[in-house]
Parts: sequence; C-alpha cells; structure tokens
Amino acid sequence: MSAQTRNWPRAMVSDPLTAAALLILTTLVLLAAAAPWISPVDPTFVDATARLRPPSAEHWLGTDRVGRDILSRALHGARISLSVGALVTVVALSIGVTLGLLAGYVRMLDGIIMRVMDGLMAIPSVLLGVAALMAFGSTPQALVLAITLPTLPEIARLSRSLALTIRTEPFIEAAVMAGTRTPMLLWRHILPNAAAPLIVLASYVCASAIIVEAVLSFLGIGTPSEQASWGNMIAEGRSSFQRAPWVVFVPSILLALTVLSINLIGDRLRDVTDPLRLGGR
Amino acid sequence: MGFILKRLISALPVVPIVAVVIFLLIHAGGSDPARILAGDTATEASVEALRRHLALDRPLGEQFLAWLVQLGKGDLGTSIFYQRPVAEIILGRTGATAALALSAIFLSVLIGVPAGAYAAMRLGKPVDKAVTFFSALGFSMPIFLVAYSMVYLFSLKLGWLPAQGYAPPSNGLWAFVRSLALPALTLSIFNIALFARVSRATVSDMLKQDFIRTAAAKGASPRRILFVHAMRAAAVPIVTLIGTTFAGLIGGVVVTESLFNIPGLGRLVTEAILKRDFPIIQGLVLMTSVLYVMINLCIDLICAALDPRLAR
Amino acid sequence: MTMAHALASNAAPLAPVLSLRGVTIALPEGADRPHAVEEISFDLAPGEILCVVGESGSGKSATSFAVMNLLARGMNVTSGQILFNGDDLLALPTEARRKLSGQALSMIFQEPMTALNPVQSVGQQIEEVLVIHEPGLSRAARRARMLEMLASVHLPDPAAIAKARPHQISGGQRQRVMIAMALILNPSVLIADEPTTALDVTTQKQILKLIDNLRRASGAGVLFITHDIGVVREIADRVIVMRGGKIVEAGPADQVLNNPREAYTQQLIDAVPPLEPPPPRALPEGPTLLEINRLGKAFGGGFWSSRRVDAVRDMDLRLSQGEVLSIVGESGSGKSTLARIVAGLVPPTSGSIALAHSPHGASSRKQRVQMVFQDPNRSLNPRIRIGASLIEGPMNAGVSRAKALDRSAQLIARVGLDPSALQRYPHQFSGGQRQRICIARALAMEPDLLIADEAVSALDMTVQKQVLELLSELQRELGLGMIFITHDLRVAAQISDRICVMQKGQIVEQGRAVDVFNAPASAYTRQLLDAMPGRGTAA
Amino acid sequence: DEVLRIVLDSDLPSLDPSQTTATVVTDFGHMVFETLFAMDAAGQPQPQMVGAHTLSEDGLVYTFTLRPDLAFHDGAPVTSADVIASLERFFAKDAIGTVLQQRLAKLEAVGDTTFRMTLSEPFGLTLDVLGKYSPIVPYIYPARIIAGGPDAVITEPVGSGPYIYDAAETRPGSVIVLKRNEAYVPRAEPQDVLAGSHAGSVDRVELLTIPDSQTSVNALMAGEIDMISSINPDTLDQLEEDDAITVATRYPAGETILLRFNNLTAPFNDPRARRAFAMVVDQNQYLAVAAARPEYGKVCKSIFTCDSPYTTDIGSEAVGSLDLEAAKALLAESDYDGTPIVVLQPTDRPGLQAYALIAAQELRSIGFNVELAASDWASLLQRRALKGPQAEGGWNLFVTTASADNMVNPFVNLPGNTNCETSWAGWPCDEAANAIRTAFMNATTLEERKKLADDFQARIFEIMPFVPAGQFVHLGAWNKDVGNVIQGPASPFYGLTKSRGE
Ligand SMILES: Nc1ncnc2c1ncn2[C@@H]1O[C@H](COP(=O)(O)OP(=O)(O)OP(=O)(O)O)[C@@H](O)[C@H]1O
Ligand SMILES: Nc1ncnc2c1ncn2[C@@H]1O[C@H](COP(=O)(O)OP(=O)(O)OP(=O)(O)O)[C@@H](O)[C@H]1O
Ligand SMILES: [Mg+2]
Ligand SMILES: [Mg+2]
Ligand code: NI
Repeated sequence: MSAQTRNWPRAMVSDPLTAAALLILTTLVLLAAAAPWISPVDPTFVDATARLRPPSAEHWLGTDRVGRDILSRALHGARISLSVGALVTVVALSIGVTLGLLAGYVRMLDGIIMRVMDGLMAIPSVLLGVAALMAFGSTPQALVLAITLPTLPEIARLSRSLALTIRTEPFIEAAVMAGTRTPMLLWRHILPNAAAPLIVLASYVCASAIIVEAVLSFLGIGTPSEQASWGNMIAEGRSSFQRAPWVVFVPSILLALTVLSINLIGDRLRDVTDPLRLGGR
Repeated sequence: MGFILKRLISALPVVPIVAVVIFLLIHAGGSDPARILAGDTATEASVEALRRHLALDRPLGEQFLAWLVQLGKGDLGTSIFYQRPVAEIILGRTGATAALALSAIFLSVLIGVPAGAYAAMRLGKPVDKAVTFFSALGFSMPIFLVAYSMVYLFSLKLGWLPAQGYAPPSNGLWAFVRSLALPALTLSIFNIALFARVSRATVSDMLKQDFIRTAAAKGASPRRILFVHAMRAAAVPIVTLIGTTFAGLIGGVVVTESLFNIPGLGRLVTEAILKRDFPIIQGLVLMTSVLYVMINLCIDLICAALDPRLAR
Repeated sequence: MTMAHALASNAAPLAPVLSLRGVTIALPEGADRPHAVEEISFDLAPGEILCVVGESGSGKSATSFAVMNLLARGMNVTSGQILFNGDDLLALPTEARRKLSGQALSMIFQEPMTALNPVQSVGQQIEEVLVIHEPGLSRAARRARMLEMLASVHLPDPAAIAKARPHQISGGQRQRVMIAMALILNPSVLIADEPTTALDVTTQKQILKLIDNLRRASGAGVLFITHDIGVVREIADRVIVMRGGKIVEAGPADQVLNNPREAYTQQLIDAVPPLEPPPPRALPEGPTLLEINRLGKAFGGGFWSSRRVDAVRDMDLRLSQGEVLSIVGESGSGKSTLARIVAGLVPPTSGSIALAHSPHGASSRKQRVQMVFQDPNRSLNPRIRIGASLIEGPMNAGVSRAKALDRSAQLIARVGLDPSALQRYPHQFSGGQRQRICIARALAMEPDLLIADEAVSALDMTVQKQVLELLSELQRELGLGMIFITHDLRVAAQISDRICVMQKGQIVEQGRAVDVFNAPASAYTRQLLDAMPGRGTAA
Repeated sequence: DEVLRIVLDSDLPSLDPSQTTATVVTDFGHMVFETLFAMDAAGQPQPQMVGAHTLSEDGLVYTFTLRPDLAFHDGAPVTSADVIASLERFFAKDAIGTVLQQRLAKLEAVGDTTFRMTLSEPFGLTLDVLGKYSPIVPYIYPARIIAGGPDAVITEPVGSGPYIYDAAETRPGSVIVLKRNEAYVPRAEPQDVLAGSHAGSVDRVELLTIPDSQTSVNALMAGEIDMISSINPDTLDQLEEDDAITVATRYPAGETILLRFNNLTAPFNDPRARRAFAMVVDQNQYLAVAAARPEYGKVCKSIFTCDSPYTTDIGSEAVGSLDLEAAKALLAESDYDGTPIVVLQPTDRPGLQAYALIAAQELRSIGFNVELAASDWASLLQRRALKGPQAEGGWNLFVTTASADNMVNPFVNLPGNTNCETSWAGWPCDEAANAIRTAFMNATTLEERKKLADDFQARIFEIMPFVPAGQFVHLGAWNKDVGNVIQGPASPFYGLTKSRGE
C-alpha cells in the first residue's frame, strides 16, 4: 500500500475507467477553454426563423428555440457549467471545511457554528438558492452563492466529524505539545488527514453544483438565457423536447459525462490516497 | 430521558435563527406580491391600493413583529394569493410530498442499500465496479429525461400508469400507489445512487472490522455476516443519511412535483417564491425547520437505539 | 513443572486433532515478502496447549487464520495440508468448512472490544453460534445453554451480562464472553490469538487460568498465540517459535524455554525483562523538577452528564531532576490522565502542578514537558515527512529552520536511524523505528521532563527491549526527568528509580523499585506482582 | 359524475376577479359569476343578468330590471343593492370602468331588482362596458362579500353563475373544483359566445394548474385530462398525431406581441431612437417563436388587432422596413450616446424570454449597447415600475403580449394610451393622441370612429410608444369527446359538453 499511496497519479490512470473519466474531463475542460476560438458561430446569434433545426452541415448539432447554434452554445456552456462547478467546489469547501474543522477542533465555536449550519440545513435548498439570487440579483456571484449556501452544512458536518476523530489521534497531541498553533494545526495536521473523505465530498459537491445550476435554470432563476450554460440549455430545450430532442440531448449528455467523470475520479482519488489505509492493522 | 431533552434543547435555536434569516432574505429582494397579484396591465394606483390593503407598505420590522405576534397565537397567517390560512394550504400539500418523499426513500433504501452492501462484499469485483458506475451514473442523469422517458414508456405506450397527478390514499390504495409509482421512481434514481454509494462505503468499512471476523469464525454464512452483522452495524450512518435525505427531499422534490403535476410542498415553495407569497414562504420554512429539528431528533433516537454507545 | 505439563507428557500419545503439513500461505502482490508462512508443519494433540511465539509479523496470525478459513482477501494457502482429525480442511467445500468453524474449531481474538459486535447484546452473540450450528434448538434451550456457558466462564450474574452490550462490560468480562462463545459447542480445537494482550495483568491471569481449566475439562487442543514469553512459561505444554514465516524451533515447553537450540529463541527469552528489579541506582537527589499537590481531575459530571468519573484524585507527587519514575496500575486507574495533565494537554480540576525553573530557561510548560505515546502508528502524522515532524516543534519555539534541521539530523542518528529517514513518511518505518522517531521528536524540543505513556507496550519483546535501552540511555545522557507509564511491572522495574502504583485514580504505594518489588506495602501491589505471568513457573 | 378536467395557462393569481388583470381569472370568473350584459359573437352586448332595460330619449337614463330567478350560490337572491355595490367596486378597479364612472351622474336602486343609471352625457359604449369580458370584468357579487371596500380581496367567491366554487375540494395552486349549480336558471336563448344560455352541461369541472407543458400534453394523450386551454406551440406536432385530440384556437382574434419602450428616460425618450428601432423589428422572427405554424401567426403592422374593424395600415411603413442603414442613420441623429440600455427579460416565461433575445439582437444590430436584465417575472414587474434611468435601476424596453380585447380600438388600446404617468408602464405622454382617443369615445357613428381610429394609429406610429411585433393565435387542445368549444373573443368553459364513453 505504500507504493500505492506514493504513486497515486499512476494508480489513478492505471484504472481504465478512471483513465477514461480523466480523459473526458480534460477534453471538456480544454474544449471549454478554447470555446471562443473553436466555436463555429457566435453562440448568442439569434435567428428564430431557423429555430429547432435538426443537425445539419450548417449547424452540426442543430439549433435551439431561437435558432442559436447548439454546438457553439454547448462549447460556451461548458465554460459556465464547469466554472460554476469548480468555483462552487472551491468556495463551498474552503468555507465549509474551515467552519467544520473549527467547530470540531475549537469546542467553544462548535455550538455557534453548528447551529448556524443547522439553520441553513433547515431551509429548503431551493428557497435558499432563490433567496440568494433575489437578494443579489441574477449575477454569477449570486449564482455561486446560491448553489454554495445549501451545500455548506453538509460539508461542515463532515469536516467537523472528521476533526472530532482526528483530534484524538496522538499525533495531534504531539503537535500541540510541540507548540503548534490552532490554525497551523488545522491546516497541516488535521486537514490532510481528513482529505480522503473530503475528496469524495468535493467531487459530489462539484457534480451537484453543475446539476443544481441546471435545476435553478429549470425554475427560471439560473444563468440568464443569453449566456449559454448546459443547465439553461437543458431547461430551455425542455419545452421542445419531443419536437427537437437534440436541443436537450447535447447538453444533457455533456453534463452527464462530466458529472460521471468527476464522480469516478473522486471515488478513485479517495481510494488511492486514503491515509487510514496506512499502517494497516 | 436526559438524552432526549439535551438533543431537543440543542436543536431548538435552529427555528428562530431560520425564521429571522428567511424573513430577511426573502424581503431583501424588495419584490412585491401586490404587483404580481394585480397583473401585467394593472394601474399603479390599484397596485398601491392593494399593497396598502395587504399591509405590505409597512416597515419590515413591523411586518416581522406582526408575524411573530400572529405566530404566538398559533396562526401562520393568510396566503396573499389564495386568501386561505397558510396552515391549511401547507397541510393540504403535505400529504403528497410526504408520500412522495417517503416512497422515494423507501425505494432508495430498498434498492440502494442492498446494492451498495452487495458491492461492498464484492469489493473490486465486476459487480462492485458495476454498482459504482451505475451509482455515479444515477447522479448524472438529468431528472426530467428520466421522467419523460418513463412517462412515455409506462403511460403513453404501455398505459400501465398515470402520466401525472396525485391520488391521495382516500381515493383508494391502488390509485394512490399507481399515482406515486413513476414520480417516486424518478425521484429515487438519484437517491438510489446516493444510498448505494454510502452503503457501499460504510458496509465495506464494517466488513473490515474485527467483529466480522469473529462472526466468520463462528461459522456464519456470508449472508448472515452481511445482514446480521455488517448491515446492522452500518445502520447508523445509513439511518442518518435517511434523515438528512428526507429533510432535503422536502425542498428537493420541486422538479419531480412539477414534472408529474403533484400538488406538493416543493411546488408550493417555488410558486410562493416566484409570487412572493410571503406568509406561505415563512410558514413553510418554519414548518420545515421544525420538521428538520424533529427528524434530527428521531434520527438521534433511532441511532441511539441501534447503537447504545451513542446515547452517552 | 505444573500439573498440566505432567498430564500432557505422561498420557499416552494421542492422535493429533490438528496437524499442519507443509503449509505455505501466499501474500498478495506488493506485500513485504512473498509468503506469510512457508512450509510450516506441526501437530496439536487433544488437551494440549501449544504456544506459538515469535516477533510481530512472523506469521502467527496468518497460520491460525488459515486453519479457521479466515484469511484476508488476497492471501491463500498455496500448498500443504491442514488436517483436522485426519481430514484435509483445504479439500473440503466452503460450506463444510463453515460447519466446522465455531463448532469443532473455534477461535478467540486479541482485542475483545472490537471482536464483539458493538450493537448486539453479548448473549445474542453467544447464542448466534447455536443458531448457526444447532438450528433445531428452541429459543429457551439456546438461552439456557448460553447462560450456563456464561456461568462456566465465571461471569457474575450471567443473566445481566447476557443483556449487556460489549461496551457496558469490562475488558476482562468481554474476553470471557469471547471464550464462552468459542467453547459453547465444545470444540476440539481452540485457537487463541493473543487473547490477553489487551488486558491488565490481574485479568490476564484469570483468563489464562480459565483456558487452562477448560481445555482440561473438555479435552480441546489449544493453539495459543502470544508474544509474551512470560505467558508461555505459565501455560505451554509445547512451544513453536516462528520467525519470518518459518518455524525456527519447536518442542516441549521446558526444553524450548530453558535450553533453546536457536539463538533467536534465546534472544526472545532474553528480551523478557527479568522479574527481579536491577540493583538500585544511586537515587539522583537532584533538585526538584516537578511537584504535584492534591491534584484532581474529574470527567463528566456536568449539567447533562449523569456519570462523573474521578480519573485522578488528590494526588501528590514529586520528581527530581534526572529521576525516572514509573507509574503502574491497572487499566483505567488514571495513569494517562495524570500524564496528560502534567503535559498540559488537559487542565486539572483541582490542585497544582509546579515545574521548577528550567536550566535552559525555556518557556512554556508544554514545551518543557514532552511525551512519547503508546501507539507508534498513530503518533506521527502520516501525511508529513519525518524531517518536517521533527523540526516543527523547535521552529514553533523560534529556532531557525537551518538549526532545527541540523538538530533533527543529529537526533535521528542518535536514535539509531539513517539520516535518509528524514525524507521518508511514517508508513515507511516499522513500529519500533517509529517509536524511536517519536522519541527523537520529543527530544528535539529539549524538554526537561519526558513522559512515556505506555511507550513500549505496543512493541514486541525484542523491539521493546531495544527501545527501553535507548530511552534509559538518553535519559541518563541528557539528565532528563522521566515519567514512565506502564502496566507491566517488569518493565517498570527495569527502567525506573522509583515506582508509583496507582489504583482508581489514587496512589496506593510509591517507593524505590527494589523496595516495591521485594516488600510491597499494599495488598493491591501484591496482587499485581502475583499476577505477573511467568512468576509461578519460574519460582 | 361527469367530470371535465381543464388545464389552465397558469395558476390563478387570485380567486377575486376584481383584483387582477390576469386574463386567466376569467376562465374561473365566467363559470362562477355573471355580468349584467354579455358579448355575443358579433361583439355586441346582449342582456345577461338583465331581463329588460330601457334608455331614455336623451340617452342619459338607463333603467335595468334583473331577470327573475337569479340567485347567488348561498341562496340569496340577486338584488339591486348587490349590483350597485359590485359596479362601484368595478368602477374603482378598472380603467375603462373609470371612464364610465366619469360620465355617471347617479346610480340608484329603484326596486329590489330594478336600478337606474343616470349619465351626465350620452355614452354609446355604456352597455359595452357593462358587458366587458376581459379583466377587469364587471361581475356581480353579493354585496356581503365585497363589503370590505374595493381593495379588500374577496375570500369567498360566491356568484350567481352556472358553477359553484367548491372550497373544500379545491387545492389552491393545483386544482379548482367547480360543481354545477343545480338551481341555476339559464336564459332561454341559445349560447352565443358569452351571451345566451350559461347552462352548465357537466356535473363537475376541475380547473388544473400543471406547471410543465409536456406533462399536460402527456396527461391529455393519456386521457387523464380533457382539455389544455393553451398549448406550448412546440408540442403541436405531437398532439396532432393523436387522432383522439383536436387542436385548434379558441380565440381566433389572437394576441399581439408588444415591444414597449420606457418613454420617460434616455434614449427612448427620443422618438427618433424609438423609430429607429421600429424600423428593424422583424415580425417574422417573433412569430417564428410564437406561432406553432406559419398559419397561426400573422405579420400585423397595425396598432389594432388585424382583421378587426379598425385595422388599417396607415403609418405602418414605420415598422419593420428592415432598412439597417436608414435605422442606423436615424439613431445617429438621435440623442443616444452609447450608454447600455436595459432590456427586461423574464426567465420564467419562455415566450417572452425568447422575444427579449430577438429584440436585443435587433437593437444591437443598429448600434445599441444592450444589457439583457434577466430575472423572474415578479422581479421584472417590480423593476418595470421604476421610472428612473437605468443607472437608478430603471429600464428601457420590455416585451409582452396583449390579447385582442386590449388592442381592438383606440378606446381599449392599452399600449396606445398616452396618458403620461397614469398610463401603462412605459408612460408615454402625448396630448394629440389623447385628444383623438377622447373624440373616438364620444363619436357616435362607425364612419366617424373609423376615421378617428386611422388618425389615432397615424399619430401613434409617429410617436411610436411601442412597436407591435406580430400577431398570433394560441392553440388549445382537447379530447374529441369534448363538445361545444366556443371559438370567439371569449371561450367560456361552462357550455362544454362531454359525450359519454368514446
Ligand atoms: N491482509 C494482509 N495483506 C498483506 N499482508 C498481510 C496481510 N495480513 C498479514 N500480512 C503480512 O503477513 C505477514 C504475517 O502476518 P501475521 O499477521 O500472521 O503476523 P503475526 O505473527 O500475527 O504478527 P503480530 O504479532 O503482529 O500479530 C506479515 O508480513 C504481514 O505484513
Ligand atoms: N476524556 C475523558 N472523558 C471522560 N472520561 C475519561 C476521559 N479520559 C479518561 N476518562 C476516564 O478516566 C479514567 C482514567 O483514565 P486513564 O486513561 O487515565 O486510565 P489509564 O490508567 O491510562 O488506563 P489504560 O491503562 O487503559 O491506559 C477512566 O475511567 C476513563 O474512562
Ligand atoms: Mg497477529
Ligand atoms: Mg492509558
Ligand atoms: Ni504485555
């Protein structure tokens, strides 16, 4: 197992399913990054008279309900969807994990932090998201916030429980005796040892952020329609699903592939970096 | 007894926190239900009159206080749009969501847990790989694709099940079950995946425990080991998950309720938000937070019963 | 020679119930060696206790798991036979082997807490054996058998114990439950894998006695695995010594223990700390380093908690500079709590601790007191290189990075490790090596007082000996004050100037090591001394 | 029991038809309530609750007598007092009602069921107003339930109509349950749109809200519902494949898509900027989204509903010439300085959302700097009420649709109302147009009115307070066994029949 832990990058790609997932995700990220240069046409160009066209030479993946090119939109949509996923993951994890670790380690803060988290959890997540969007307008920041807020309690809870377990480990006491201060203790000693389950959670958060963005669009409060995101492409295409299924299928497949890849990668990453597998029994 | 009391008291502050937060949040947007009620082509004067009549022109603090006073009298207020008591509206919607959420959880547990547990027993084998893959897939399927496909197949082509709608149990058990089948299944796809995943993780952890070896040394069959020992001991995290999932489902059923035209709380929340029906939103949030506190309490009690070590 | 030995050796040679013939167990790929055990053969006669000793990792458990068909995934018996009453178990179908497990063959495990299902009552768990193997039995009959069995392992109030869950009974009681479970169907073979390692000496003694009696009553052959030569002396009829997956020596207990053929066996025997304390050193009458007055620590007892535990009560203690004080006592007597209070990890509820002014003028108590913990696997952050762990403390105290690195290199050499160790991660070391690293880390802080809380209990005998020697060497060299916590009186006697015996949070006796050993003042100390394994036979 | 299940366009904002201008409430209102007069197919008001009425020689005094046997659902007879209270409520709530009120000298009860209306000047549209069928409709309520004043919301919808609202079975936001009023005595004349008999045919009508258009289509195809009042155009093909389903329009007059400027703030306070945009509005673009098939949409460059009596093409060259260069030139001439303009885009109304996208692209094509402000409908309405410049949260353009009854003549024409701050959002201000409108109201002959309507359109296209962007019809879909579906200016549900069995 020592070999496994040290060579985790190799261990990742050695699994064909994970390798495929990595390949897909990398490709999508690259395509998203290159979208402005490789998109055949302007993704916002509207021509309603050419709406809901099936895939053709002119529009490889067809057109949507106002005649915009789906391929171009899917490529540009990847930018929003992937960056929403990434951003939410980063924001939610950094806030949630910090709060959770603090609650788990600094017992004085536990009550306050966890009550606030309970409060957040008690509010239906749709409402929380919508309220955030209403309060801060339909901006990307608000969107990230709207998706982040409902995920915080879960992250904080997990981090807290991890901190609670890890804090009793003798190496933490050793660090305390070495005079390590709390922030450093959390950062250097507790966090790395909580990484494995957090990685899985991160992949889950990332994946669900992309989906929630879609759900918010479904409710008409996600990314504005002018900007493409897989979520709003699916949401808008839904009304013409029977007539022009490709409008929905393209972003759905991309979204499913992304979420699937992220989950597979997260699972595998957990497996190969699990510190609890060190030392054995 | 002390245990229950302790849990209850530590959970109670959630409700007022939620009440204040939500009140501020929904009013922060500054939108106005009177305007929506009056309609697209209403004159400014009639919007104004309506606003005054609905007491929406008063300062926020005063509105909050009024709400609190009303609440103190056990009254959740009256819906701005439906002009009916909020409590009655919420109650009328609770049945469908509860039925949906419960049956979805039932399905998720029934399918997800055994699948995950079985995968845990066969860790690294093809079965496990398949379960892992399908549970990842379950996460990534757009819910309405699932919904439409199932409706197309089971309702329109085969005609086995209704395409939409909700039949309360008072319409007969059979109708009730039929009306719930597709939405519950749709809602479950994601949760089955979730439960399979969590069960796989916890059961495989349990299977590494020493007491599993003890059971094997007693000559227990793999089935017995799985069901009597591993699953029972893994029940705590799974029960906890059931609790949080259930709490989450109350808000998470929106899409399913919309797709299957089920008059439930999820839709009510969304509609109330989109229309800014403040009394309903407030009432709902209050209810969900109380429910959440109660679910948490139940979960804690169940967990304590399952694993007495937790009761300390 | 005990009665048991006489019985075993004088009886007509019985056909063995269990024989291993050239058994080889393969390890999964990537393990440290290709085979857990290679070509091992031995016989176990009915009514016999066969002790298997050997260093950690020598394949003792693997062998017993092979017999019980409990080998972990990836481990397989690749050749050889395991004969039970002449039938090859390996040739039997799984179902048939399962029938034997728990009935004809049964096993007791090391850690009774984790080996029992935490969510089932112990009664249920014992009855489960009957449910599996005698499905025809009525519920009442099962229960009666279970209670009878609980009584026969000398558990008080069997009905109450049966209802309890594992966490509600003591370690010794749990181990008895395990034994009851193993014996309820009168197995022909009982395998006990370190059944007493987790128990304190007094409990250990009772359990050993129980096993001895039971095998005589039922005639079961007992395969007893231990790393403790003292225990072997106590109960073994025959002994097998294993090393690196091979049997290096086998024979009657007397012969192996008293006239070992192999140097390795001798080493094992030598590693056992002698029962007699070494001649007393000149008690270092240095200035007082630590003074504890009327110290108390209570856990729980808050508004919500119904249970209040006085872990430490009214304790007075004094330690001179350069002195080694051992604290012994049964599990739960408050040893660790005391250590943690002194280290400043938990605040005391009452009383005072005073640490004399430091000769090097170091700052906080935390830094002047350092600790070495019991479990070397968990005392080092698995995610941080050894070097980084070693310099963390000094750098926190304001030492420059370069200087700290310098010192860590010296220390790592001092504890007998290669400097390259600094670049490695904890999991790349053995338990003994890790414990040395922990010592180096503690010393890096240049403490005045070193606390070793069961610092050698998790190590096997030979390694334990090395670490002990290292510790006392360093202590003398650096003139440290040291508090050495152990449950093993022999170890305490070896290393310490003074011994302090604790029971239920209080000191029942303290004095020079020799005095405590030779003339124990309290009844409790005497009990502890009597319970020490090996004492009976050695005398 | 025979049950008719009908899916409405959207949830009703209120069960009080006097509080909201949302058209969907009339689906409910016409079932439960009745009006004094009711529109027939020719658009003429016919007596409904009124049995007999007289008009004095001078055209100032109307005397009405209610027909016998009228009773509210709570059993109380309909009296003059109820009528007067209801009309007063109507006058207070409705803009057109207000016009009548301004000409009203006295409204008084003469007997239990007779009342008199005295005008201060003759007003030819009096009966049209009393028979108004689009919100706000002058329904007659029991005086008791509207005693709280015009702004108090009715909580108990009790009317005198053919169906009784069943509060116990109604699930707000999901289904409104109506049961046939067995005590109802219909008029003897056969049904003629809203005029004539209102007799209910089926025992029970359920008005449903189904949030997802595909779900309602599925439900209709599975036979779980009987009618979708208005389908999503993109589901047309699917529905037409089903032989058991009829797809047709119930309102042949249709709806007009409107692009509405904020006439108060820059750049659209400058008519040149407005006209510049009007030149590049391509109605075909909007109609491609709005109309399920080309035949269901119509390019209509009139401010009045095309094919209605006052339709004209005077001044229509100002709309949709699609001359980019000319438009750019005109814009350059205007005061527009390149500041981003705000186009409101509702995200929860798919159609409007698409029109906003098209409008934005057209605006950009001539050099406007456009910011699409996407928000939900509620927030949009909120923002739309702000009159200030975009920097202060204001807006410059929104899109919506208006049904024919808001468009057909200068009198009702909603976007053409140029009454400054009191007119509809956008607040255009034009004395000249106002004067023509007033003249139209007072005109007595059709000839005269036609002329005034022409003038009105000419003036409106000159000042261009909004741009018409095409006219289309909504399609409804119903099971073939549903009979008697009215196709006209109104299409009430009470007359619907359901043939038993197949
Ligand atoms: N599951 C496993 N996977 C890989 N290697 C294993 C596994 N279990 C045991 N081993 C290896 O098999 C060898 C024998 O292990 P075993 O547990 O039998 O030793 P032991 O003599 O019981 O030691 P201890 O005294 O520490 O219990 C060791 O080298 C160990 O590392
Ligand atoms: N954090 C704690 N909370 C509550 N009780 C505690 C805590 N730590 C220790 N105790 C209790 O205090 C008593 C003394 O515990 P301590 O760990 O000091 O014993 P010990 O002598 O070190 O035992 P062992 O030999 O098993 O390590 C025990 O009864 C224990 O259950
Ligand atoms: Mg072992
Ligand atoms: Mg201890
Ligand atoms: Ni020991």
